[in-house]
Amino acid sequence: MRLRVLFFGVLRDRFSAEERLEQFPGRTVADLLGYYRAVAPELGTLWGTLAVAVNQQYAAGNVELKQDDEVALLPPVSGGAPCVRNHAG
Amino acid sequence: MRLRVLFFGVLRDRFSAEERLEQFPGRTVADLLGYYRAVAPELGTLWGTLAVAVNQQYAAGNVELKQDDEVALLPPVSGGAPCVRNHAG
Amino acid sequence: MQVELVYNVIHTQTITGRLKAGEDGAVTVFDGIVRNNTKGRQTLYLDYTAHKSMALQQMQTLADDAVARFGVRDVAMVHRLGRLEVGETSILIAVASAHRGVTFDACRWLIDTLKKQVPIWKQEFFVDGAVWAPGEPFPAELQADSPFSQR
Amino acid sequence: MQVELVYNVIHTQTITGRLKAGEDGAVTVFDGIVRNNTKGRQTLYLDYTAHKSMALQQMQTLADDAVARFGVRDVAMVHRLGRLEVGETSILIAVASAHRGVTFDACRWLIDTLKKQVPIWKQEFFVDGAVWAPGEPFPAELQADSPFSQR
Repeated sequence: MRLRVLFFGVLRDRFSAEERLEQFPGRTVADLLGYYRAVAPELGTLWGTLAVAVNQQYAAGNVELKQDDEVALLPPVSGGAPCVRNHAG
Repeated sequence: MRLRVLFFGVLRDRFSAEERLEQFPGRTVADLLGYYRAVAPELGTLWGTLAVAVNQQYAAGNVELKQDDEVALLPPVSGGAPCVRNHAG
Repeated sequence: MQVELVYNVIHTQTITGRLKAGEDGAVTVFDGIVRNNTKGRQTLYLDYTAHKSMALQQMQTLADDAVARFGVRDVAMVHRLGRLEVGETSILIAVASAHRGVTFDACRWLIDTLKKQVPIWKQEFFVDGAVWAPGEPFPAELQADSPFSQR
Repeated sequence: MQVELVYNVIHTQTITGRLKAGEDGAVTVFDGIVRNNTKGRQTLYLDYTAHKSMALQQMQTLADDAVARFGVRDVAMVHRLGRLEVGETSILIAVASAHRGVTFDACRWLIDTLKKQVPIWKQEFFVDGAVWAPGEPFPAELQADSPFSQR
């Protein structure tokens, strides 16, 4: 199936902002994550921390993808106030 | 002894803002409260809710007064944000 | 540390702008404003009076205590006195620090404590008369005839 | 309810001024600002990017939830994107209501929740390079391969 895939945050260092995937061989969100993990295994543990949004909604691994879905790969977010992770603030 | 007595809040409806007490017959903060309570018994339960400041410091009933002290009679305070007493806010 | 009693409009942005420093990551601001009603009774305006020298001392002590207790970097606390119209700011408290948690905690502690012990009083004017706001009871240790206050 | 992503300077006073209504007695404001350092490393500037359509939807949902959960009257939430200098506001959250307790609670809940789930990312530029801020781990139910997320 055909998908529009968006990459954000640190993924932009490895992928372009947007990619059109003409022939995605899988079926679910988990399949898509596996597909890109195989493309960039060097990102290591980052793959286990991602969220995925399908058409702007957070989606679990077992969600089924449909033709022309927009799928966004989201690293842990860091908007808001500039606090470091391991602080009380 | 001679005292400068200041009145605030709802006490201003009954007393002037400032009063010079030339010959106060008592000794302590509690004596002074008793003196004014006798002057205006119609204020009723208000007398039991007051705080007293001697020279800008909160003072308990047993604090001894000295010549020329500034003594302020303070009803419950209501500064800050305009919230009513019996609300969560 | 800006601690003031003023008779004119409180300019939030000026105060918070002056407060911020490079190492701050968070500012929490409490803005207390004159409501258009009290228990459904329509407010025309308010009049705030204070025991000014004492109120300033108390506010300065609270600001110092907030820095010591919560470890925040700086505090601004400005209370307005005199006649205030509906919608105007009566008090502004701003707390700046590197991290946000303590700025929320300190800001809330400051307004809660100010309302109990800083000698400022509010008279409310309605279409049909005026009343002194009842106020919050003093903490027992501040009350003159409290059995707990035998210091 | 003002919920926005902007590329220019956030004007606190304009936003809070627009937010206030006659029945409000309290506004609590959280102002998140760009610090001059992260763990002691000197920051030159930041660059914020977002999944914009999704971030706006999420922020709107959070604002609606805050009103429902805390019973506050209104919320404004504005996040800035693009390049920000030290001392500039990256996020402003303002909550207005008749009473102050809920404005503190709602404001804090909004910034805490935004930081965990609104898709915005920050790249930090230092004198000696740039890094993507590590971010907060997603709540388990939002993570794609979490065992808790089998919805």
